[in-house]
Amino acid sequence: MIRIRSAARFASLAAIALAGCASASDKPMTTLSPKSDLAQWIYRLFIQVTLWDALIFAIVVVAFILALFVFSTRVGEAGPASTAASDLTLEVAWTLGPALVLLMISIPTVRTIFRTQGEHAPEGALEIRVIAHQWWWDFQYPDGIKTANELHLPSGRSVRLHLESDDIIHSFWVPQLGGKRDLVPGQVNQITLVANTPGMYPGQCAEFCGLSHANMRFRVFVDSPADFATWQTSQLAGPVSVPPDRQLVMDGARIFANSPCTTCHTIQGVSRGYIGPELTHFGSRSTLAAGVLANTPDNVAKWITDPNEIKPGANMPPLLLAGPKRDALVAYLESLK
Amino acid sequence: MEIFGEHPSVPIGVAALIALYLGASRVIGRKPTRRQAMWFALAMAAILYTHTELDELSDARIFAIHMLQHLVQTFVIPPLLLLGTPGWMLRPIVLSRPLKPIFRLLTQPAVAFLLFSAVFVTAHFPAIFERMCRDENFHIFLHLLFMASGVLLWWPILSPVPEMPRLSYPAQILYLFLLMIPMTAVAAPITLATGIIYPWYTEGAHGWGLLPMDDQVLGGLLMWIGQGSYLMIVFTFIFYQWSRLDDRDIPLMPASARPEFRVLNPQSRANG
Amino acid sequence: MAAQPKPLPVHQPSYLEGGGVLGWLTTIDHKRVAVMYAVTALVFMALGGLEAMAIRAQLWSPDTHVLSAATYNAFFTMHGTTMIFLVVMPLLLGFMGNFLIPLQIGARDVAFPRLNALSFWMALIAGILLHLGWIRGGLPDAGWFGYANLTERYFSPGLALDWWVVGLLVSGTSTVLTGLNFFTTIIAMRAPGMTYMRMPMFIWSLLVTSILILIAFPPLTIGLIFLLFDRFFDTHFYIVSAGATPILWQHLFWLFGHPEVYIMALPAFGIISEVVPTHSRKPLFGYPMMAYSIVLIAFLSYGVWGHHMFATGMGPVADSAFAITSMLIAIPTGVKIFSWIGTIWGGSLRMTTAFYFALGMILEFTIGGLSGVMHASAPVDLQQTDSYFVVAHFHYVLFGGSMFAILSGFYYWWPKITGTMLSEKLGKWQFWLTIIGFNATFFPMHYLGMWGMPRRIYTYGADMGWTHLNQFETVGAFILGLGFLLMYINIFRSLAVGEKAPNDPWDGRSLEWSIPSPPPAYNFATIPQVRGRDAWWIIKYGRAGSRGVAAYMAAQASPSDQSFDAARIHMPAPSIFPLVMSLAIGLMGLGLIIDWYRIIVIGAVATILSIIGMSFEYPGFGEESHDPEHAPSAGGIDVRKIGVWSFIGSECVFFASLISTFIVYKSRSIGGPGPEILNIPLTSLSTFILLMSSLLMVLALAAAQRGDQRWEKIWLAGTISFGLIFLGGQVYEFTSFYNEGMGLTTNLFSQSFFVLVGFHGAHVAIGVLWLSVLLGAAMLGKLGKSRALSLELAGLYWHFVDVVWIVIFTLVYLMQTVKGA
Amino acid sequence: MSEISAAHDVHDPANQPGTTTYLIIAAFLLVLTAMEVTVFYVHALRPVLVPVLIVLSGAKFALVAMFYMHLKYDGWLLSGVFAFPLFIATILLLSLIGLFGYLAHHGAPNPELNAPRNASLSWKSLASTPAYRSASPR
Repeated sequence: MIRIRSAARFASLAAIALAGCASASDKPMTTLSPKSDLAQWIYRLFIQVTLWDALIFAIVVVAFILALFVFSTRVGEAGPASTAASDLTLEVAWTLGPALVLLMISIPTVRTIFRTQGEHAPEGALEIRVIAHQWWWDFQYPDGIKTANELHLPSGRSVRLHLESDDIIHSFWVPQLGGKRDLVPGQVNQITLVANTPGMYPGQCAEFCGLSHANMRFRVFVDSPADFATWQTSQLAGPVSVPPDRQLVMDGARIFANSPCTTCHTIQGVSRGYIGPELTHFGSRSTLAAGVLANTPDNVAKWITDPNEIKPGANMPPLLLAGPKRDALVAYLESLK
Repeated sequence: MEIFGEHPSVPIGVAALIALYLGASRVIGRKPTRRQAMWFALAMAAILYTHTELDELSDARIFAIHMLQHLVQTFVIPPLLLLGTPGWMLRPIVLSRPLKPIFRLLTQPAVAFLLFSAVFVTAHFPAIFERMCRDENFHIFLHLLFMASGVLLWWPILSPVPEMPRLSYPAQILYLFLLMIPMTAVAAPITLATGIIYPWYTEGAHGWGLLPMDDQVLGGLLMWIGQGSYLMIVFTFIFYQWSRLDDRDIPLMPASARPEFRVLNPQSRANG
Repeated sequence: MAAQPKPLPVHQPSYLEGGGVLGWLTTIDHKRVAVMYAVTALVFMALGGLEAMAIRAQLWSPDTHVLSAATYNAFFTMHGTTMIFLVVMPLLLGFMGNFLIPLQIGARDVAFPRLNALSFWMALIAGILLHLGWIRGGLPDAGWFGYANLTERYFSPGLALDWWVVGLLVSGTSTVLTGLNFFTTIIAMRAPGMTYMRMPMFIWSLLVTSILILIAFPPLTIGLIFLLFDRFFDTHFYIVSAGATPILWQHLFWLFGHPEVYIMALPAFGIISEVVPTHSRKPLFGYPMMAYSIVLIAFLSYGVWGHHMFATGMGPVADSAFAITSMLIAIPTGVKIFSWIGTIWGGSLRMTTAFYFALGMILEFTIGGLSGVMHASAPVDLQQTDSYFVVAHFHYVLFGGSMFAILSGFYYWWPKITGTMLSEKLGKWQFWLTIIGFNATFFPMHYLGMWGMPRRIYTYGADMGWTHLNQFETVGAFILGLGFLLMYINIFRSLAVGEKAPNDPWDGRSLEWSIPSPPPAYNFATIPQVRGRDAWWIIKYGRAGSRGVAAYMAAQASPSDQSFDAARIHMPAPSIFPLVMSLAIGLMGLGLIIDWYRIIVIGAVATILSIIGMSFEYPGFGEESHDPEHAPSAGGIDVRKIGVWSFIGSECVFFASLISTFIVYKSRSIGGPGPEILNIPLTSLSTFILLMSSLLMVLALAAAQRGDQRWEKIWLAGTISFGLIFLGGQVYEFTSFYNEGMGLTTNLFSQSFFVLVGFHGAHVAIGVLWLSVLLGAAMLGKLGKSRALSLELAGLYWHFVDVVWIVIFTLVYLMQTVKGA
Repeated sequence: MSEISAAHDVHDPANQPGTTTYLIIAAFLLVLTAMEVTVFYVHALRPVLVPVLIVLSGAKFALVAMFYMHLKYDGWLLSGVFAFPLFIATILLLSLIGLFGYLAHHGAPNPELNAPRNASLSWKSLASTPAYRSASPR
């Protein structure tokens, strides 16, 4: 019976494994489809370790099945076939065998550790500060660009992320681009990588950080060098000036400027709050509320009406605005491309 | 011959030891067992190897090799020597009238342990280590000291002379276990240091193209993990011996002491 | 082979009978304590299981609203905390360890029965404290490992984490007492002839586990004390703006946490190593290697804590070191698995439920162990840690390993414990439901982890492709729940209508099967003589020189037999004080948390009174005897001495944690006074005083051993007064620091200094109290030559405090100019 | 216990040291302490302060443990019960100092990248925000 069960388990295992490999596109956070040099190294090591593990597991299962169904009797049928209590050769073998396997694993492990944790940034690397807050991400580029929850990286260029935290411990994780690294307050950790395939890679905080830990997501956009340059230019350009012909947006801008929003949020030239995410180019982002919602006018309205509904424990207080005023504010925010 | 290249003292010393070994055997008129002879030969080979091949690499400023050398001198050669030397060969010396109290004191576990730790820890202090690197005679002296104190260290484990006995098996494990304290105290600071501890390694070409800092970490780790793993293997042997000794069937109480302890079925086979 | 002998008729009262409710409340019988542990743990297990099922229900799909975010966080925190501290450890140690240690080593009870009862009541109180959040302040919600600085008052206001801190402190203390008790018992109270290499493997595992407990819990205690100080007394041990780092908590926690994994795994290995040979009718394969691998695993487990922290940026050197040591652990673990298979190989198998679970454990634990090797590889771990892959891994280890072993042991020993049989049919149903439910719940988590699903998220995006497997797992979890429901049904069925269990239903190999089921209160009528491994098997089937089962049974025979004289067996009297003292300790915790200081005072007074009461309960002052014929000792060393020494061993790690923190934080301290404030002349004098007090202490002991009561009193009084002078010096020192502007919360230096030196001072104060009691006894003429040991024990503690001061004086005072980390 | 285990170690109280030994040890302890304090005050010895102090205090430690705590006379079992935790404690001390030493050198904020941190004070100022407090689960 156990034999049947293990056969069934292997079948289902294989099925799941196939499913796992087949569909990297609908599993955007998979670790099995590496898209950077860092992730690639880790992936290779993972496959190596997994194969060794599979070998050992196969040996154990075969020995187990043989012991249970072939080389033993049931009580009442006959006495034990042997009462051997030890066998030195066997014992040495099953000590040394695993030791050798571990040696095989440990060498690439140590090599990868040293390879991925260089002390200095590589030549010409783009160095970006990543600051984690409860529960959103702040990305600061050396040329003064600041974004929230959406990180743009050029493909094919070394990037070194300097990870800091503003409050408690978080963890930066973009599975397709590499392993986690904690953001520890009072300490700066680094991740160095070269992303090699343009695309959008979701990430998420991986260290439990309080009430809305589940809602601390972000997106990494790996752009081709040309796209990245375009994005850089648009971000450096400052906020889009409000077109005078769009009354709704004009109203929204006025409402924003007079609202308590300004105490926490920065829009260049309008406000200088520093507690919440920078909003200068809010309209250009694809998500809001740390990657939880798509950036649509409806969602923005929903968010500012009651942030705690979407992200429990969020610091942003609900904004008590009547319908038309709220719509104006949303229109203004969405216009900040 | 390359062997005689830099340190003629080493092959001469080894030859002298072998002559002494054979001579003692002849004078006393007993032959070491084949196994003892083999251990002794291994010890001699280890001494030769560590002081020729390894010495050159360590002179090429490879710190890790230098540490390996020290480990062999303290953890490999002395046990081999003790295993290779029969008790009857040592007894006339260590039990001779003037020497006996000295040896008795030196082979006390606590004394041997402390002596060895003191030698080993002191030798790795920067000032002394630097001198060792620069002064060849001092270097040789220290290596001899390592081996001598190593023999004392391993005496309570492998003593060939029953008059200066081995420790009981669990005590042997504890003894070697405690050895990890001085070893770690040396290895940990070397491994975890943030700068180069021994300046000699930064002066001049560094062998194997290793960076001095990486070399230092490697050497420290070798010492730390290397000695740890080595001792663990030794523990395994001791534990195995202990388990065989401890489950021997020893009569517990005289059968006359309590009548119900009469042996009922002496023919029944051991089954446990 | 001989046929299985018929059990001889025995008419001895079972330990379960008599005494009524009060009998259970005041019991100090290890078997009753074990049963109480089991009942408590089973209740908490139901609670933790329901929490787990609620968690799975919430994760059914991306937008489920079974639980709110806050409740979800509280539930996974409580699920982890409950299962580890209130279920697995109590079942393995409190229940099975307590019940079986004396039975397997042939003793009448554990070394310190009162302490044992105290451990249980404290564990219960801890469980209650942890759950009081239901009533007031909310359940703890920062994860079972409560990473700083999320646990600081600022980030987690309210009472929730206060319950957690205090509950864990009480629980930890209780566990340390258990460890001390087990260690001493196994060292000193084995039946004659039971050498170390003849102990059942379960005893080996518990011996090593108790050492692990003694050494692993102090860092947790220290970490919790820092947190307690931060939350209640405004210090900044984990507050970054003061220069501290929350990483300290992680080191202290995992220094405890990884050995803790083995505290939960080793006894499980022990159980399997008992069940498998019995059900294969073969000796355990490779006994020495099995014992050795336990020792090795325990030893290595102290060098691997960093593998929980690969993501925190410890640097490549530390990462490599921790990776390699972690991998090394796989070797002895592999030896165990192969040896179990080697035991089955060629055996004559009895396929009971217990054996089913043991077989399940071997396979499931192998999977958990192999994924553990992946985590040991640091770069791979960076993709897996804090993802569902890790959740899968440790459930395979703790559920597939520990829980399956517990279930196996549960079915195996139940007849011995209750005297009734469990239903094998229900048992097999439970096994299949459990193993199917278990694998359905946890195996897919490997995939979820590889697909990037982080742990501890109460909701997830619909576009991540995680939904289907989550639904699959949720179904699995409910199947698993059903399996456990069957266990509870089986228990009640067995107690109500279960058939009577014979003494030796499985043809067992160790001594517990030689006595009646359920055992009499005194376990063994005569202490058995052990002739080899598998002591009972040898008695039954022989080994050269064995005296045979009939003679053995005659020696163990019923009261009517000539050789048995019940009056000669003295079991220690029951005591209410363990219960009172635990309640008092609980009251103190409660008062601290709900800010009601009057309760603290009441609790403190009751604690002190019950300690005094307990010490007067001993038959003679400071003496506790079990059996005049069988005075417990190892190699002539009294059990109490071993107990005190193992406590001292534990304290070494306690102070090392404090001193490490001091050295690390000294150089991170920001502003305010630093080490230069320390007053060397004054403390040199203090050192002198303390050293001299040690001298007087040994002189007092020497006098007591000579029988010279006059000088004994004089030297003892001298010791006490020197101790008081030392304390006075410390009070002066602290006051002058305070006047110079260095308070407890001034900076990192001041708080780690005050906590370190303050804890040492508290130890001195306790020593002074202890010696004063002894002096009182001496004045009454009760501390004669025959009781010099009482003085020796106090002396050991006193010298230890002195030794700690030697270290503190050097590292803290004289090395003040040396920069630490 | 039986002859077997009793044979391992015979604990004989008469074997314990007498008053003279205790006094000699006390004298040693005092001398060692005096030496420690001297080393602390002699400026020339500063470079070797750490090793000298460790050796001296280690000697004191050993004297008290071996003679006053009778470890020398009580057999290996109790020494083991003391020494194993002591070993772990030493490892713990060394490792923690080493690990935090690494942090101090490599984990500190990079001055070159130290652009004005826009939110460095936020959590302090937030302390009074009612929204924050209410956000935390009760």
